[in-house]
Amino acid sequence: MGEKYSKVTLLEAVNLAMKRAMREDDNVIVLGEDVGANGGVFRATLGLREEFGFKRVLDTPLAETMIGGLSVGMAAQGLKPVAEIQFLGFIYAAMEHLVSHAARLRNRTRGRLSCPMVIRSPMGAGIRAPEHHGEAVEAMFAHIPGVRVVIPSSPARAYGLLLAAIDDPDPVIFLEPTRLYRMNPQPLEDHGQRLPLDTCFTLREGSDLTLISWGASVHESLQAAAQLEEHGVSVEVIDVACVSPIDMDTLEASVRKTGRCVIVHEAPRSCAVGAEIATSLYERLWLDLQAPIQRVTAPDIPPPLFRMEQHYLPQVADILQACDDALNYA
Amino acid sequence: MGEKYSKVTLLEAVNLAMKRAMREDDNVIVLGEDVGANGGVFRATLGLREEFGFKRVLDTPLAETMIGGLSVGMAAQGLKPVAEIQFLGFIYAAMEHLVSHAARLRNRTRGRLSCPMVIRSPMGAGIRAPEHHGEAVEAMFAHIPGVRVVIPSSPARAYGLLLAAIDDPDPVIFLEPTRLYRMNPQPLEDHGQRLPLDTCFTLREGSDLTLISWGASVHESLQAAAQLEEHGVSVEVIDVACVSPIDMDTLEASVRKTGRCVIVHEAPRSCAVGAEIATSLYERLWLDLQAPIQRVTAPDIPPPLFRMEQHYLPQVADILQACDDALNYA
Amino acid sequence: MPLTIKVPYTRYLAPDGQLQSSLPAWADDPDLLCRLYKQMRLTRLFDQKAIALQRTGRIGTYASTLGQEAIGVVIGELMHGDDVLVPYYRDTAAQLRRGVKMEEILLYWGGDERGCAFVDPAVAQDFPPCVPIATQALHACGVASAFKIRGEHRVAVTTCGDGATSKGDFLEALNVAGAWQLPVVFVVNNNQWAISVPRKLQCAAPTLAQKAAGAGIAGEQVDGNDVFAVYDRLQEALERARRGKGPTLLECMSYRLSDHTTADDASRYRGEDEVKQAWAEEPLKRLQNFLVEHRLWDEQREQDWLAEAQKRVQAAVEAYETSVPQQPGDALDYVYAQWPAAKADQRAMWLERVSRGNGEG
Amino acid sequence: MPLTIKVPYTRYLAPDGQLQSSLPAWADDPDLLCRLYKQMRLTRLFDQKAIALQRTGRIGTYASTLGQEAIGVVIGELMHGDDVLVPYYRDTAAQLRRGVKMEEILLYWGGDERGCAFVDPAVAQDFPPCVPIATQALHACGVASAFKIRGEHRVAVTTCGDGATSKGDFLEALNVAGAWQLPVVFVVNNNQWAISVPRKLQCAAPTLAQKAAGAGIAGEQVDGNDVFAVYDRLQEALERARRGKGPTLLECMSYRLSDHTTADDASRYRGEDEVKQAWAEEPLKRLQNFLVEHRLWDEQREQDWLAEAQKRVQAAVEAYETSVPQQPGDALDYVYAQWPAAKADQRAMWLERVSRGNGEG
Ligand SMILES: Cc1ncc(C[n+]2csc(CCOP(=O)(O)OP(=O)(O)O)c2C)c(N)n1
Ligand SMILES: Cc1ncc(C[n+]2csc(CCOP(=O)(O)OP(=O)(O)O)c2C)c(N)n1
Ligand SMILES: [Mg+2]
Ligand SMILES: [Mg+2]
Repeated sequence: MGEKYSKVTLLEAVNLAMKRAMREDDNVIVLGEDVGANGGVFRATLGLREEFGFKRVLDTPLAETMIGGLSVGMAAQGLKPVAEIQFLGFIYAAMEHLVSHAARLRNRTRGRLSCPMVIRSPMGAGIRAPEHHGEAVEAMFAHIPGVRVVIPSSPARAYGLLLAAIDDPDPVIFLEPTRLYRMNPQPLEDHGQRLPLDTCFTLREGSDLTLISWGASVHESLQAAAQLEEHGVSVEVIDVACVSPIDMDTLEASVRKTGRCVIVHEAPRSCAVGAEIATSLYERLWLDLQAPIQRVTAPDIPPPLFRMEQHYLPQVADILQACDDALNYA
Repeated sequence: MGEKYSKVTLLEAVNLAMKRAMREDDNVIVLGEDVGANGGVFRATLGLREEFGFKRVLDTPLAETMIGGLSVGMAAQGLKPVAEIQFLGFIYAAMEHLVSHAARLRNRTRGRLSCPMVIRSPMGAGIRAPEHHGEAVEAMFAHIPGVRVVIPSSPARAYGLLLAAIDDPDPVIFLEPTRLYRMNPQPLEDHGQRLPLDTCFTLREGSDLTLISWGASVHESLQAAAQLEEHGVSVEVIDVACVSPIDMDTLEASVRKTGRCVIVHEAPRSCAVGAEIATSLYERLWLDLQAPIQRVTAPDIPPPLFRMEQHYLPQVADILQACDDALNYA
Repeated sequence: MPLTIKVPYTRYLAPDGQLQSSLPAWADDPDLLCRLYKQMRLTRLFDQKAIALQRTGRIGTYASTLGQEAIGVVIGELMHGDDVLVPYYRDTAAQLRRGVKMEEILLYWGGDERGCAFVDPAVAQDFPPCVPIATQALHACGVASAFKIRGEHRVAVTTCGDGATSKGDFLEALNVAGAWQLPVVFVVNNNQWAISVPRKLQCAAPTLAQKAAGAGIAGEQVDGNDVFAVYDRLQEALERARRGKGPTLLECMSYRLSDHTTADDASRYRGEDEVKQAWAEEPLKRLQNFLVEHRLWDEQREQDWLAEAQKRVQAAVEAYETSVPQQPGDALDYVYAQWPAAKADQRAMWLERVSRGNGEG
Repeated sequence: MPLTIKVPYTRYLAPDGQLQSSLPAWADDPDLLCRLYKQMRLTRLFDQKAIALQRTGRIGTYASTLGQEAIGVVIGELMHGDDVLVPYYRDTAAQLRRGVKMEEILLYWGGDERGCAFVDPAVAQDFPPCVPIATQALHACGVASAFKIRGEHRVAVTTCGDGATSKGDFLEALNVAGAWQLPVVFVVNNNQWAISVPRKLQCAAPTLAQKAAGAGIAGEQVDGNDVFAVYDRLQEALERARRGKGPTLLECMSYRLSDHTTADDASRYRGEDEVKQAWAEEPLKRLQNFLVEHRLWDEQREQDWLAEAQKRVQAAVEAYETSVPQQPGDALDYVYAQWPAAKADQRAMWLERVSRGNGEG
């Protein structure tokens, strides 16, 4: 039994998960820019330095390639590094280490070495932040065999999934929607229970249409579902949560039931995770779909500066329009 | 009228295109590792140093981040850099400059500055090369708004598309299938004619099924089509060539006609370009498809060392199997 | 058998405004000195206004340049019109002096891309502020390569913070600048902090200037709060670069008197004493003391200039706040030279979405 | 006001095998010296065999270590059993001495992942050869961080070429090694060429060792073809690291007598004279001359050892050529600790595809 909190934000849940993991296992260490004295620019690592000291909470020099490479070396030695990339827009310099090393060390050595590391990073737009602070490029990582890509959309899922990610024997890219960091605090018990890294979460059951989403867009999806309910439309809402590998069985079962599907994500449309899910659903449900799958996404443009970001992000109205199209498809 | 050659490989076509572009426009310069005295590790830049000198054919220090960043700065100044990344597996360090700068400089400055650069890189497996020399990660780039991604699969297309890529006012990632570099030489006239960067190429017309591919897999697709022909099946083969943006109109028209479609690519399956094409086809052709679209791809594993690479790459037999599935779908 | 290294350090003006050594000949120019001072004062006024605008929600996050005005103003003063500035995000001082408009800087931090359109032809080729740390150093090398390839006598000047010197981009840039003897000057604004990471945790070397050694280029330190020192050494670096004699790394020792940005709270990680000490060494007061002592400046001129500066800032704020809204299509129209026909459906989707009226415009 | 720097350089044995200065005490150990020589000879024999196997299509591309045996052999000799080697792709010499099996090295270059499984427990924690240039330097820092965090007295040793010193990874690694005072030693195998790019085009600095200055760590040069010099300086660097006194960058001056790899033709870009000169300075003959002169070695011992070495190499080739084929499932089974249930269909697809009998297995 762990401590019970009545109001925990997603950000605090991330913090609680790291604290617990570090208490449970001395091999868990945290590194990144400003994670120590400052507790992270969002305060996700608040209090870790005080509790676990300089040796386990490491402020790095300013170099993302280095953060990626160091983590690989640490993980190969049996540590469990949890590295923070300050914003997802700054992860690109670490790409070579993620693709060419973290994702491959186990395979390359036939299991002799492995890479149990977690890269945490805030993702997504919607907080009026400066340029490069609003990226949602999970698709790039979801295309890398050998890593897992996890995106929580509630405090409870952030907590349980991050604990599982830290446990996982392979590299996990853990993306935290900044727009949700301080939204909707919820009761949470710090019980240490892990959530599975290979299942979707059905947030709402329904029979007429399946809304599939992940990250911050889950919230607009839930709102859209609530509005449709008022009009007598029963919508199932699923948070994919783990966008690689994807639990297609759960998605398939839902859409088999409803026959209609709308996918909502914040990333630009082309070659995003939505296309993979749609294709896999078509492959599995060719005869059961009642209408083509709709995608509600950002357009294929870089995240605009913040004056335009509300348009860039899928809104409830956009989702409702797509649901309409799916429901009224002749 | 340009010189006529009776036998030109894809590699030589790339070389001819660069030479012509450099003759036509002093702003075109070539840079990269070993592109000068050595003429490139594959010899794509052979003779350029001799003809255009040290100022326009630049051997860089060994640093891909730098190659990406330098190119952005040069391009902003009105040069047209054609940078070589020695193998696609070494491009990751340049990612930040591609995503955050090359793709955005025009947008960021409302058109005041722009980035007319080309990154050329050999891609794909199948030549028994060492680790990291067989990547096919075009999907990562196809997800970046603001760049174009072009993959030629014949000498003529390499020639015409590379010239167009160099002309293009925006950044182009130009990926050359190493497996095709020295395969099937063809007659070519060095006439300087550009090919469009936004259309697919229909290589073979047919009425029963559409085979969609790009890169080296186009060749196995053509072979499969020829074999099916012998069994009385008429297959249309389309080389997508520009995987971002994708000319969906041509693909749609073909599949509307044939009603059946198989997509073949060498990249791992999940979140690859094949998923985007399939989803878009389903969106456009919901009522016209006679069978679910089949994907023939690599599995979601890192490119294996070369003993396994023949299994990793889609083979004619795999394509035939998928065509069978599509044709016999009840 | 240790490696040994010696890095030059230049300072003319002590923190109290007294001369430590006699000034070089170029400094015997009252107009220049007053111009530098006035520009620093104007910059600070604008900077404070920007923070105020952020506090009231009229712009977004802003990175203050408080206490580092000398570096940027001298950069802007010394660069030629056809040189190219490749700045980072804390370069309000240099940008203003180069010709970027105050309202453009506000637009940029206010979330509007037009802030980097730079209407003044004087800055038509300058780069916009760069957010991904240190990447701009390589762009500057690319710009400098273009100058060199075309045989032009122009210089690219790029700036970055102390934290940025740890990132590969910066180090790769020094190396290629040396290998190719590029006409580029790297100005490091060593303000002692990279958000919460102090300079000494960033790097074990006693100076950042010595990173030049590994690239075989010139490197030196100056007191970045002493306009004389910055001017003198930057002038020489620019001339050397312009004459084809190679690049320089100039480490300017300064201090970030502000929070990292308006989104930061520096009191979380640094002590008051340190900041208080730094206020005693800041560049504006230092130069003012010198000018007053040498009767080049007085209270009346100060008041007159403050009034004038105030007016300019106010006019810029008004221009910013009354700027016409962006067109919805703008978000797509500059992604490519021409929006691709293959994505025509996305344009339609976008315009429909905007017309649905989500959020602000 | 130029920055000044001085980098130590160590050499005991001149190219002709004559001593330039008196040897340190540790060198008064005939067994050690003969062991080093024998290992270098064995390495060269194996290296030549590997090239022959490539020429006849029995392995793929191979990167020869011809002429650079002293560096790797000394690394392998001096490292402790529980130290960790984080090598690059031209480290056959160090790997063999550490305990990697010859047949494993052949498997690796022969396109079989089992070549990096390293069955000998002595090398269970060593990294496999690293192909993406300079990335390994950061892995070594991560390994060294683990040692430091756990309070272990172990050292990570990482190697790279001269070209690799231009890449951000290498430079970021030096910096963090200094900032955190990590127990890591960076050995640069400066063989004067990065494929076709000569050392002087790679970097304008007169030495690569001085890149240490920018990171505030120890840096020095040695004659990398002189086992005494490499041994002496590496020993000190390892001890310093082990005692928590910080990292070292050791630049070993050598020469790549071979082509870059078997896929390269060095005659395209470098002159014969240079290579001829380098042959006169190569490490094996140099040490042999010394040993013979000091009556520690003779023709008989040479022949005996050659026969023994030949036998070992031959046995390895046989082991390599008779190794059982990989299982098809191997290609998937190590991607994750457990192949994800969500991708079960892909496993089926893969096994079906392999059973269709495409290509080689
Ligand atoms: C690649 C990258 N990583 C992280 C960040 C987040 N970030 C913004 S400013 C900053 C610190 C920069 O410090 P310094 O270089 O000293 O410049 P200063 O802001 O102090 O002037 C960090 C880590 C970023 N913008 N880019
Ligand atoms: C990131 C990366 N870029 C390019 C290459 C291709 N490449 C392989 S070896 C090499 C030259 C390396 O030279 P150096 O570091 O001097 O090592 P050497 O091979 O001479 O020992 C290059 C460019 C690579 N392997 N990795
Ligand atoms: Mg700073
Ligand atoms: Mg070399």
